[in-house]
Amino acid sequence: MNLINKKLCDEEFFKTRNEVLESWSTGKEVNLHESIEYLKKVPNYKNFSFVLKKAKKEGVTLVQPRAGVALIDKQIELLNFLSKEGGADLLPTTIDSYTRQNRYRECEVGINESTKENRSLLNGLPAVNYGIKGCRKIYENVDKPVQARHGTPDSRLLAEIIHASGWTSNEGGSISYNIPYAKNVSLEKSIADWQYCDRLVGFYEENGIELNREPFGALTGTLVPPSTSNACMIIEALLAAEQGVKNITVGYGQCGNLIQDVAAMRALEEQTKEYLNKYGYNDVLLTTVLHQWMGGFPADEAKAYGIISLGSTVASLSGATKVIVKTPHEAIGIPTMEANANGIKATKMTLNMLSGQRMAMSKELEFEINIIKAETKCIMDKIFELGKGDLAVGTVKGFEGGIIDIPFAPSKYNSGKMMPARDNYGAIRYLFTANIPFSKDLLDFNKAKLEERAKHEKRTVSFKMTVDDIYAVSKGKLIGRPN
Amino acid sequence: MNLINKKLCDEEFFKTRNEVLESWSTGKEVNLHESIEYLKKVPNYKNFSFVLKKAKKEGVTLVQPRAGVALIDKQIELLNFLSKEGGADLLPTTIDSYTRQNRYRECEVGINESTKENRSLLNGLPAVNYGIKGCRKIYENVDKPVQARHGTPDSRLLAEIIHASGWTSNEGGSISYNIPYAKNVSLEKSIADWQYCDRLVGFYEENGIELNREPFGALTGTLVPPSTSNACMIIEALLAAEQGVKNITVGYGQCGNLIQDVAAMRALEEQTKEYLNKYGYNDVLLTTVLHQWMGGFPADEAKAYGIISLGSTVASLSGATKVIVKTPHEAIGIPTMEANANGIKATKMTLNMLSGQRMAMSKELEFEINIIKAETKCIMDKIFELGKGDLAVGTVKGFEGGIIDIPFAPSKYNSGKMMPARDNYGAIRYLFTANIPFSKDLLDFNKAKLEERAKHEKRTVSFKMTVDDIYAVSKGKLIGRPN
Amino acid sequence: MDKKIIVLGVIGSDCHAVGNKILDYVLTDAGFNVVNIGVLSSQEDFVNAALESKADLLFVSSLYGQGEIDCRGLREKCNNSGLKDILLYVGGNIVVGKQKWEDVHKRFLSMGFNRVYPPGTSTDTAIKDLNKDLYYDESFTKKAM
Amino acid sequence: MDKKIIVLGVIGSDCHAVGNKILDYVLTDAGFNVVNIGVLSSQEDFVNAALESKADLLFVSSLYGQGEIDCRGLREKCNNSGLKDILLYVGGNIVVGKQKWEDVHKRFLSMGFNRVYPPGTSTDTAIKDLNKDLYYDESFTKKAM
Ligand code: B12
Ligand code: B12
Repeated sequence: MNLINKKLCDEEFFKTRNEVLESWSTGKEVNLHESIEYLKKVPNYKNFSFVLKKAKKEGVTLVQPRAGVALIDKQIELLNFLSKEGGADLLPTTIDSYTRQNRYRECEVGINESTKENRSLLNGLPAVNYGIKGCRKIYENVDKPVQARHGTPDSRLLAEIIHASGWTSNEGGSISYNIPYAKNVSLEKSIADWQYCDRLVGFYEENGIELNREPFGALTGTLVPPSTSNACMIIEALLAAEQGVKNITVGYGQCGNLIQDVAAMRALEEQTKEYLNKYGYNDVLLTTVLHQWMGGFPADEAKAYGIISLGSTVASLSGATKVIVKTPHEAIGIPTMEANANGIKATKMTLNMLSGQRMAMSKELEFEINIIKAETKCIMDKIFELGKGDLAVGTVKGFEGGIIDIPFAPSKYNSGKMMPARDNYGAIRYLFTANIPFSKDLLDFNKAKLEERAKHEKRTVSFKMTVDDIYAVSKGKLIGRPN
Repeated sequence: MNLINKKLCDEEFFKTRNEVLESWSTGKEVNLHESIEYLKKVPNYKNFSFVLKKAKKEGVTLVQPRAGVALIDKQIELLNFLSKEGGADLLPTTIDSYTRQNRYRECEVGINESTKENRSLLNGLPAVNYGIKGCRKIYENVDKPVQARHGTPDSRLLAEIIHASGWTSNEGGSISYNIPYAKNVSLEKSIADWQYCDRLVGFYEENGIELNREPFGALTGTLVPPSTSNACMIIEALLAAEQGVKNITVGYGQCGNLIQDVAAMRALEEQTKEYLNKYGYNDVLLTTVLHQWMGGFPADEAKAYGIISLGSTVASLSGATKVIVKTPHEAIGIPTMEANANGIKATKMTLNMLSGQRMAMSKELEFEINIIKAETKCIMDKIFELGKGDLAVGTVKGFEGGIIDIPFAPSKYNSGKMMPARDNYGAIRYLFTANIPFSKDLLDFNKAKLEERAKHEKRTVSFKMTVDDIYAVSKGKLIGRPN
Repeated sequence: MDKKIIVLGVIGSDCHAVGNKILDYVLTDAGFNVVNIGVLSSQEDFVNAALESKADLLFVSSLYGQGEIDCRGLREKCNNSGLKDILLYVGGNIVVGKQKWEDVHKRFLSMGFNRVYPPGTSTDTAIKDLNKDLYYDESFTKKAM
Repeated sequence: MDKKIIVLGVIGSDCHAVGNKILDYVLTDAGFNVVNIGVLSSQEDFVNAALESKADLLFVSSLYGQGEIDCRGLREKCNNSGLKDILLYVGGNIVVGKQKWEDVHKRFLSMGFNRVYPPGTSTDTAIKDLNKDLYYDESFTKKAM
C-alpha cells in the first residue's frame, strides 16, 4: 500500500480533486477561489470554529441537535425552529443514507417522492444532489453555524460542496465514518478519502478560512469502552492535524456510569492534546463533544427525557464544549421538529442548572482517568509499532490485527472479536479483550470488574451479559441483570 | 408556657384525645383497640416503615409522587394508576387546603361541588370529612404503603383518622407544617399539637405497630439554605423520638448545586443520627428523602423534565432512601394523572441509570459537608442554650429571636429578616444572616461567597439578587444573573 | 396625581407567600400605595381592608387551586359593602390543574373580575394594566374586558 | 422435522448492525437455519441468498427510516425469480419518524409483506410467529393477515 500519514502534496490533491468533482454533476459548480471569497464573508457568529473557541474560553457547553429532511425549504424551516424555539447553539444538517453510500441516483427518487407526498422519505438531506445552490440557501437562511453530520466513508464530494456553501464544520473521519457505517470499504480507502477531506480543510485554513472538523466519537453507540473510542479519536485527530486542520472537536458517547463518563471526557481531551503536541501539532485548537446516550432508547418519552437529562449532566460535569442531543422520539423514528426542540430544551435546562459546575476530583475519578489513559496508550503504542512509526499504516494493520476492535460494527475490516459488558456499577469494561494488547494489570483489572458483577448476579461471565446490557437501557435499566 | 420536650403522659394524652375526637363528627369512629387490630393485619409490603427499612438496607432509592383529589373513588383510581402505570414505590394522599386549616365545613362544599361537576374543586382529599370508612377504602384498594401529605399545623384529628385507616406514615412536624403553611399559629401550639401526633405514633409502636413519621424538609421550597432546613429536621426528629417514634425520615429540598445538595443530604443523615444518639434515642431507624426542586418551575414541560431528572440524580448520588417527585405540569397546576406518572417515569429512569452510583468523596464535598454541619451546630447550640436544655422551649424562643429564620415564610412567628441568595456556583448562602448566630468564620465565609458572585456580575450584594434567584429557575436558569 | 391604593392579598386557605412578598415589593416600587393583607385572607379581610384604606382595586392572588371556590361572591360582597366601583384583579394558579385558559378566563369574568391572569404572568404585565386602568381610563370598570 | 431456512438481513443503505447480530444469535438459538446476509443488503442480495439456500422466509430488517423505498418491489422481485410462496417479514423502524402504526402496517401489507412489525418488537414475538407460520400452518401465505 502507498498509504502514508503525510500531508497530501498539492499536485496529488488537485489531481484527485478533478476526479471527485466529476463524480456527480453538481461537483462542477465548486470553484475554490470563489468559495474562499464566499467563506470570507461568513461572520464569526456563523462560523463553527469561532463559536467553539469562544465557548471553550468561557467554559460554556453548547447544544446541538441532529436534523435532516429531504427538502431544502423544509430543512430551513426545521433549523430555524430548532434555533429559535429550541434554543440550539449550533446547527446540523444530517445527510441521508443514500448520499452516505454515494448513491446519488437513489437520492433523486427520494427527493421526487418526498416532494410528491409532501413528507420526507429520506432520513436526511441529500446535499450533493442539491449542490452549492441548495446548500448555500440553507446557510444563508439560518442564524447559527451549520455543520454536515453524516456517516459517509467517502465524503470527498460532500465535503467540497458543504464547505463551499458556508457550512463551517464537517463531522466524521476515516475510522468513525467507515467501521460503524460500512460493510465493504477498506480502511486504506477511507483513510485516503478522509485525508482528502482534511486536506481540503487545511487548504482553506492556509487561505485564511477557519473550519472545524469533528471525528465521530460515538462509533456504533453500543457499549463502546472509552479507551476504544478515545484511541480512534486520537488517531483521527492526528491524521487531520497532519493535513493542516487547526480546529478539532473530539467526541465521546455517554456510557452511563457518571464517573467513567467524566473520566473518559477528561482523558480524551488531555490525551489527545498530549499526542498532538508530541507529534508537533501545537497550534490545534482542541474542543470536546459529548453525545447523549447513543444506544437503544426506551420508547416511553418520559423515560427518554431522563436519559437526555442525565447525558446533559455528564456534558456539564465534564466540561464538554458541546453536547449532541437526543430526542424523546429516539426509539421510534426521526423526531418531529417539536420533539427535537423538546430534547434541546430539556438539555439546556439541565445545563443551565449546572452551569459552571464540574465534577470534583476524587480518588475514584483519578483512578478511572488513569485506567482509560493506560488502556488507550497500550492500543496507541501497538498501532505505532505496527506502522513502524506511520500512523496511517499502523491503523490499517491495527484493525487487521484486532488491536482496535469496535463492538458490533458492520465492517468486515473490523475484527469483531472483542466483547464489552458493564461492571457492577455500570461502567463499560472489556469482557473478551481478544487481540487488544493490554498489559497484564489491565487485563486483570477488567476481568476482576466483570467477576465482581457475575458474583453479584450469581452467574458466570459470558456473552449473555453483553446481550442483556444491549437491551437494558431500552428496558429502563442501565445494567442488564437477570431478574 | 408549660411546653416541655417530654413524652406526654397517658393521662394527658387521653384527656386531649377526647377533645380531639369531638372536634368533628368522624372523630367518634376512631377506636384505638380496633385500630391496633386493623393495623396488625397490614402486610409488610404495605407498611411504610418496613418498605423504607428494606430500601435502606439494599441501598435503593424509592420513588413517591404527590397526589390528592376530592373524591375517594377518583383517589383510588389515581393511586393505582401511579402505582401500576407510573411505577411509584410509595403512595401519598395529599390532603386539601381547607382540611389543613381545620375548616371541615368548607370541605363539605368542595366535596359536593366536585361530585356535581365531576371534577376536583379541592386541591387534595378531605380525609377528616370522609373519616375511617373512606380512608380505609383507599388503603384497602391499593397495593403499596400509603402516607398522608399535607401542611396542617394542627393535624391531630387527621393523624387519628389516617393511622386508624392503615395509612402507615404521616408527613409533617411542628415547625415544618406550621411556619411555611400558616400565618397566625404559634409554635407553642403547633409543637404541642405535633407532640400529640408523635405520641399517637409512639403509642402504636408500644402496641407493636410500626409507623413512619416524616418531617417536611423542603419548608417554603424557596432558597432555603441547607443548614436552616437541617436544623429544623434535627429538632423535629428529636421531638418525635421523645414521644416514642421509632421510624423517622428526614428531608431536604434540592437546591441546584450538585455538591451542596449531596453535602446537605449527607450532613442531614449523619448529624441527625448524632443528635438522636446524643440524646439517647439510639433505636430510631433513620432514613432520608430528597424533594425534587420545590421552588417555581418553568411552564415548558421539556424544561421541567430537565429539573425532575436532575433532582433524581441528586437523590441517587446522595443515596436518599426516597425521592419525592415533581411533574411536568408543576408551574401550571395540579397534574393530570398522566403527567404525574410521567414525572415518576423520568425519575425512575434516571435512578435506574445511576443505580448504585454515589458521589465520590472529594475535597470540595468534604468542605461543604463541614460547612453545613458547622452552621447547623451554631443554630442548635443556641436553641438548646435558649431553652436551658429544653428543646421545645428553645425552639419557641429560637424562632422568636430569629435564630432559625425560614425565608419567605408566611408565619408571623418567623422573624423573616434573614435573606438567602445563590453564590457564583449556584449554592445557596446567607446574604443577610440577621440574627442567626454563626461564628465569625462562617459569617465571613458566606459573605465572601456572595462577594465573589457580586464581583462576577459587576453589581453589589443586595436583596435584588434574592429576587432574581427566586425567578431564575422558572426562567430556565439556576442563578438569577443580570442580563 | 395621588397614589392609587391597592389591597393585595392571597385569598382563602392559601399559604403561598413568595409571590405575595414580591408583588408587595414590586407594586410599591411601581408607585402604588399597597395595603398587603398577606396570605390566608378571607373575602371579609379584603373588603374590610378596602373600606378602611379607601382602595381603588383588589389585587387577589390565588395559587393553590381552590381559588374558584374562594373567589365566588367577592363581587357581590363588595357591592353590598358599598365598594361598587372597585376594580377586581385575580391571578396566580387560580384553578385546579391545567385547564383550557379560555374557559377559566370566562368563568372568572362572569364572577365579576375585571382582569383575570394565567399562571406565569409577569409583574410588568400587571403594572401596565394597573396604570392603564387606574390612571388613563377611570371609567374602565364599566366596560369590563 | 427439518429446520426451516430463514434469510436474515438489513435492507438498503442501512448500516444498523446490532439488531442483526442479535437476531442471528437468537433465531439460530430458536432452531432455525439462519442465512445472515448482514447490513447494507439489496433486494437482489436477499433474492439470491434465498434461491441459493432454498429459504422459506425472508426476515427483512430496516432501521434507518428509508425502508419504505427500499422494500417496494421486493415481492415482485421474488415472484419473478420463482420465489412465489416465500414468506416476507419486515420489522425495525421501517418508516421515517413516528407515524400512525395502522397506516404504516397497511402500507407494507399492500407491498406484499406477510407480517409487519412496529419498533421495539421483541424477538420472542417474532419467534412465536415464525413457529406458527412455518411449522403449524404451511398455507399461511395465502391468507396473509
Ligand atoms: C413554593 C411552592 C409551595 C411552597 C409555598 C411556601 C410558601 N409559604 O410560600 C409550599 C411547599 C409550602 C407549597 C405548598 C402547597 N402547594 Co405549592 N407550590 C409552590 C410552587 C413550586 C412555587 C410557588 C412560588 O413561590 N413561585 C414563585 C413566585 C414568585 O411566583 P407565584 O407564586 O406564581 O406568583 C407570581 C405570579 O403568579 C403572579 N401573581 C400571583 N398572584 C397574582 C395576582 C394577579 C392579579 C396578577 C396579575 C399576578 C399574580 O405574580 C407573582 C409574582 O411574580 C408552585 C408551582 C410553581 N409555580 O412552580 C406550587 C403550587 C402553587 N402549589 C400547589 C399546591 C397544590 C400546593 C399544596 C396544596 C400542596 C400540595 N398539593 O402538595 C400546598 C398548599 C397549602 C396551602 N394551604 O396553601 C399547586 C397549585 C395547584 C393548582 N392551582 O392547580 C402548584 C401550582 C403546584 C402544582 N402544579 O401542583 N407550595
Ligand atoms: C445505535 C444506533 C445507531 C448506530 C448504529 C451502529 C451500527 N452500525 O449498528 C449509529 C450511530 C452508527 C447510527 C447511525 C444512524 N442512525 Co441510528 N440508531 C441507533 C439506535 C440508537 C439504536 C439501534 C440499536 O442498535 N438498537 C438495539 C437493537 C438490539 O435493536 P434494533 O436495532 O431495534 O433491532 C431489534 C428490533 O428492532 C427487532 N427487529 C429488527 N429488525 C426486525 C425485523 C423483523 C421482521 C422483526 C420481527 C423484528 C426486527 O429485533 C431486533 C433485535 O431485538 C436507534 C434508535 C433506538 N432504537 O433507540 C437509532 C435509529 C435506528 N437510527 C436512526 C437514524 C436515522 C440513523 C442515521 C441515518 C443517522 C442519523 N440520522 O443521525 C444513521 C444511519 C446510517 C445508515 N447508513 O444506516 C433512526 C431511524 C429513524 C427512522 N426510522 O425514522 C433511529 C430510530 C433514531 C431516530 N429516532 O432518529 N445509529
